[in-house]
Amino acid sequence: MAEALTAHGDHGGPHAHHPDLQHHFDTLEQQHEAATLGMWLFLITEVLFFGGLFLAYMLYRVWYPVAWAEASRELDITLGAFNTAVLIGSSLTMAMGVRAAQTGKQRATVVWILLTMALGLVFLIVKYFEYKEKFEHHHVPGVNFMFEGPQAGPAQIYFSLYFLMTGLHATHMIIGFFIMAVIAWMAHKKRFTPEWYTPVEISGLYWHFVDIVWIFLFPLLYLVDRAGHFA
Amino acid sequence: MFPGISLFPERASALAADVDHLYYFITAVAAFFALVVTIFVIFFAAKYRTKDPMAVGARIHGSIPLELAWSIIPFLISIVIFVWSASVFFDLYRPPDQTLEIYATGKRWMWKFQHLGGQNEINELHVPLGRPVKITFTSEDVLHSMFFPAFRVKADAIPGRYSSIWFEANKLGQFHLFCAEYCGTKHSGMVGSVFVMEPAAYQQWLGGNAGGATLTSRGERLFGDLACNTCHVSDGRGRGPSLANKFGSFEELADGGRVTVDEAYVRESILTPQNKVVAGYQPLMPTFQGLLSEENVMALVEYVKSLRASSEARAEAAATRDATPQEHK
Amino acid sequence: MAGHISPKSTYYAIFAALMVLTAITVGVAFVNLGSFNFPVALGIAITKATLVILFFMHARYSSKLTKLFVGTAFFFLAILLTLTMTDYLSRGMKTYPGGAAGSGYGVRTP
Amino acid sequence: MAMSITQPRVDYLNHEHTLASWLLTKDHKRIGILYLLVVTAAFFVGGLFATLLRLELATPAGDYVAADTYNKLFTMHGVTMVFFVLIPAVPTILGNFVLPLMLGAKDVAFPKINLLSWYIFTTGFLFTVYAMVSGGVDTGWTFYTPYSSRASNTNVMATGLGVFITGFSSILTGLNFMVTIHRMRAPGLTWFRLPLFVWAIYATSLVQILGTPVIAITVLALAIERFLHFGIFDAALGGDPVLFQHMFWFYSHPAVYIMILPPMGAISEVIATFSRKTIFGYSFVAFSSLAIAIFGFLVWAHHMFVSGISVYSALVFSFLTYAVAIPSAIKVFNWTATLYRGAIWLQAPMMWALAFIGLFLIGGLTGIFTASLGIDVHLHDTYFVVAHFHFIMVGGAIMGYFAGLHYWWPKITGRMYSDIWAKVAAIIVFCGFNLTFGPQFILGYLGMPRRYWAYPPEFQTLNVLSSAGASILAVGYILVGIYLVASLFWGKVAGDNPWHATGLEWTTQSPPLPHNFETQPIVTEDAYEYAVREVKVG
Repeated sequence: MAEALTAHGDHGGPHAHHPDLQHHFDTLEQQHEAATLGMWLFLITEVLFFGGLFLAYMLYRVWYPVAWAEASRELDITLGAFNTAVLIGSSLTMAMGVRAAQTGKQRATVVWILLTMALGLVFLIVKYFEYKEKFEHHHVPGVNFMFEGPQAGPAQIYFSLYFLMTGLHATHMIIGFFIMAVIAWMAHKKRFTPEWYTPVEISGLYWHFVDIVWIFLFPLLYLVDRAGHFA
Repeated sequence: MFPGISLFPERASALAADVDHLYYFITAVAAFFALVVTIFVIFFAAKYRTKDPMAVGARIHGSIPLELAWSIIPFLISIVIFVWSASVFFDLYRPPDQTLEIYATGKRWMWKFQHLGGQNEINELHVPLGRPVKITFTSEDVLHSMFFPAFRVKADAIPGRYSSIWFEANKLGQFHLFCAEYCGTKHSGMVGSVFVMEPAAYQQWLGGNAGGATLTSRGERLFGDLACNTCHVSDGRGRGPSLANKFGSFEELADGGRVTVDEAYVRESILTPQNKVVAGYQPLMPTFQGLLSEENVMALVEYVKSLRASSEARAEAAATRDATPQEHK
Repeated sequence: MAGHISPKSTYYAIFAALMVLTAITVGVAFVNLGSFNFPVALGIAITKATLVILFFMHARYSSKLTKLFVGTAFFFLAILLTLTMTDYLSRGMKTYPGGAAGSGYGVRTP
Repeated sequence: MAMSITQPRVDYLNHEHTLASWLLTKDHKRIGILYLLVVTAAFFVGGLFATLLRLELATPAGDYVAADTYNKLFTMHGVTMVFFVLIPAVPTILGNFVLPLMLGAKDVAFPKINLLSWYIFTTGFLFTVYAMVSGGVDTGWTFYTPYSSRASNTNVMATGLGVFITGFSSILTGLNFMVTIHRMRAPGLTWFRLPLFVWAIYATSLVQILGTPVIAITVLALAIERFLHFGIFDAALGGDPVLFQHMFWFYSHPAVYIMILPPMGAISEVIATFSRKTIFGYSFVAFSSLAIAIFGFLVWAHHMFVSGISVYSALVFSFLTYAVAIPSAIKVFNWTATLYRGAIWLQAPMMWALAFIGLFLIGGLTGIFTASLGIDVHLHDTYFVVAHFHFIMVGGAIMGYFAGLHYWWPKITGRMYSDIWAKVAAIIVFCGFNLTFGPQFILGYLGMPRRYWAYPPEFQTLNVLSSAGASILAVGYILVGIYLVASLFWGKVAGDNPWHATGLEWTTQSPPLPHNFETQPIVTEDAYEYAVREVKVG
């Protein structure tokens, strides 16, 4: 997605006065709007892509509230809350990075983007420890899944959804991490100008979306019935 | 009409006629619209045909009334069809109260029927004429679908759940049984037939094929072997709720919900007891998932149903048996 | 040509709001609201998501078309969730006392 | 017949000839042709499977191929035709080629992503062909669990991955077209001056964007459940196998609207052009495309009336299905009304379009049978349903695709095919089609289930009729391939506007310039204004 927009207009059409204006667009304004519109459309597909898993989550939470309560209690709430804070922080640094690119501050853009990458890395590292802890407790669905008590079956469904949702989210984080690396490198090479910073804005939209997914994942997976209503 | 080609399925159940009448009506509506449009298309194409590519048609942009007409009228017709279909659908899925119970399990590539009298059949089913029959069935592996074209009924067999169909055969003879949900290599081999017999001949068939114990007695034996009666005492003092006279009534659940005690609830309580615990009881019951075949679960369900018949008789029969010390596993 | 440039203060304010809402959602989770815990948690998450979409993603300053697309996404997600749940929530309902099978969640039956 | 071909002018075909100019092209016209090659190949692969199926079904006993092979054949026929022919056909071939021309644009919004879509599509296709060659898959194109996740030991994962990859090609094409239509219209080209083909492509792109991700996550969840034994659809753990059907059909029903909407758009163009008059009720036909796209997402569970969903939700979905049938009815009535007092010029595209109306009409009306709860209990998973969706997909989508292909062929290649042969082929396909799928309606009500390798003898006569029809149908399709390819070599030069049609694509030369238009076209009038201005003869 990003590479399509970062390339130069390789052969200048008769009226391509600006190096970043691609041949089939008339104005930079039209090109910028097309790019952001395209990104929003892509985010619609991502909303529905995660939507399928949220459907499965909603169904099984209604069917097995007790299993959801017990299994959710296995998760470490402090790590989850910390990760949420980290990700909201990375959303802030990303927004500041886009703002820096808009105002033409090259160095500031690079710094903010690197900060965003750092926070993303912290999130992934915390995720790694959480997953390791699951492997140790045999909470990974599959043949050697172990969960004491009668709710073992539905609990395995819970952990299947846990790994599917957080795994998919982590994959999107990793993709976002590499996109940030490309953007940081381009910003370092002073590629962006106040007229043409579309790749930074596009990556920002993508990163904020990944943050929104976690904003939903955190309460749905970690905060199920901490008050012991069901179990 | 032609000896070799059958163009219309046999009609062997009371409801088949209703389905067929609905089918005729929709065919008539569809044929009418198809003819109207086809005639108009052919008529216009012929009447306004031109060889001169430069000729130009009339300047007509459309007409709101016409558009509204052919939007609203088809919608009204659709509503009529919808309501009629919904009523036929409800009749198809609403068995009368008194039905002849038959249990069945579908597993890869055969149907196994269990009659209350203990008779078991593979891919064949004998039913009496003129009595409503309800088949409660499930699948032991993948999706299947029990389909009687002559009775116009079909329902998918889903592992982990009971499905049921009912029909009242009103024509003697042998009719097809198909599996209608793709289930693998011999999906097309998972077929059989249903034999509709005179009630007398049916009784005679039952007598001749009496298998071992009746389903209820098998259920009762399982109820004892698995030590269910240690908790489910009939006078309600045990750790589990009394099952006497429970079938068909409403049950208050621990989490405040309410559920009808039917085959599905009894089966679910046997295999996954912790999901819907009865109010006032602890989720102590172990799961029997994997320990019981579907046939045995059905036997237990039938036994629990039989407790409804005469709970007093059942209670004193149980009492006498308890009096004579039997070694419980 | 550049899109809307929000002042830094807006970003910091939104960041603070999101952190506060996170704290609230964690706090509320430990209060036993019975079956209301789920809707409350969902409500807070939706608020946070709306804040991010409007301010961090500049949806608020974008064209009406972008707003329409955002609305479309969540509208069709809602269709997926609600229409499927009409099946699962009504499975327990029996059309008659005898009862076809359907072990869905036990719902107050007529 | 062979005329001297004088074509000094530069066009998108002859300005570059290297392989790289084709494989790395960013020109939407060339990408359209690249899709044409892959989709045509997929069409003949799928057709081959169909032929083998019909040969097996000519006899009641399973005596032509083994049961497993038969199961793989109908599965691969379904997967190939649905994902690699019907969904891509009109949008990626005719849409890619004609949409920018119709909008007066130089290219689509994201040319590189357009090429990326083609590579993703071809990768997905090769992956699925690999899965077929190395053992095939036998779960049916619907991949229902628990058979696909537990019981089948064939290449479910590989085919699922192929479908997963191809889904992204569909998403990116939809995204590309939507942004193109929003942002790259020529000056003066307002929404209500757009040709109806553009409306149909817009509605299709909306469905592609909103639906395809859900099957992506469904196939991903199935693959993970099968590979790592997760438990979402596993009944033993308390999961619900019917949940897979909900998630699958949430996409797969709107997918049938992805298949039918673009051909409907092409038919609107052809009917208007060859009636030499503006389409009847333009805004109604335009909005019916959008209505189909949006309502299409409310009706998916009419595929599941007997698969265990609750009785009450079946009522809801059945009612909504009747609501979604209305816009399709509006379209058919408007096309018929367009013919009234028109100057019907019965060229080949018009013959294909009229055949489309006839077949799609029957397909749509038989949908009323399957939407009706009472009847569907009997008809579900029988040959009635098979006949219904073939009437819509083959009678509708493929006929519409061929009508569009015959209509824009002179613009794409600059050559004209033999009109006589095209009309003969239309008639052969129409008759062969009716003979193939007509008897299947009767078989369906008789109760013959789908996907049966062997069937009771009393169904044989109708099946033999159907198999006979299939061979005629095959002859018809091969005939189309022959005279279209022949036109490349011996076809006479078509000229810029052989049909004297309105629309911006007919104002430029045939085959068009690499960058479409000499000067940016300005639109000053509505879409099909034949009666007003005398059309400039090409």
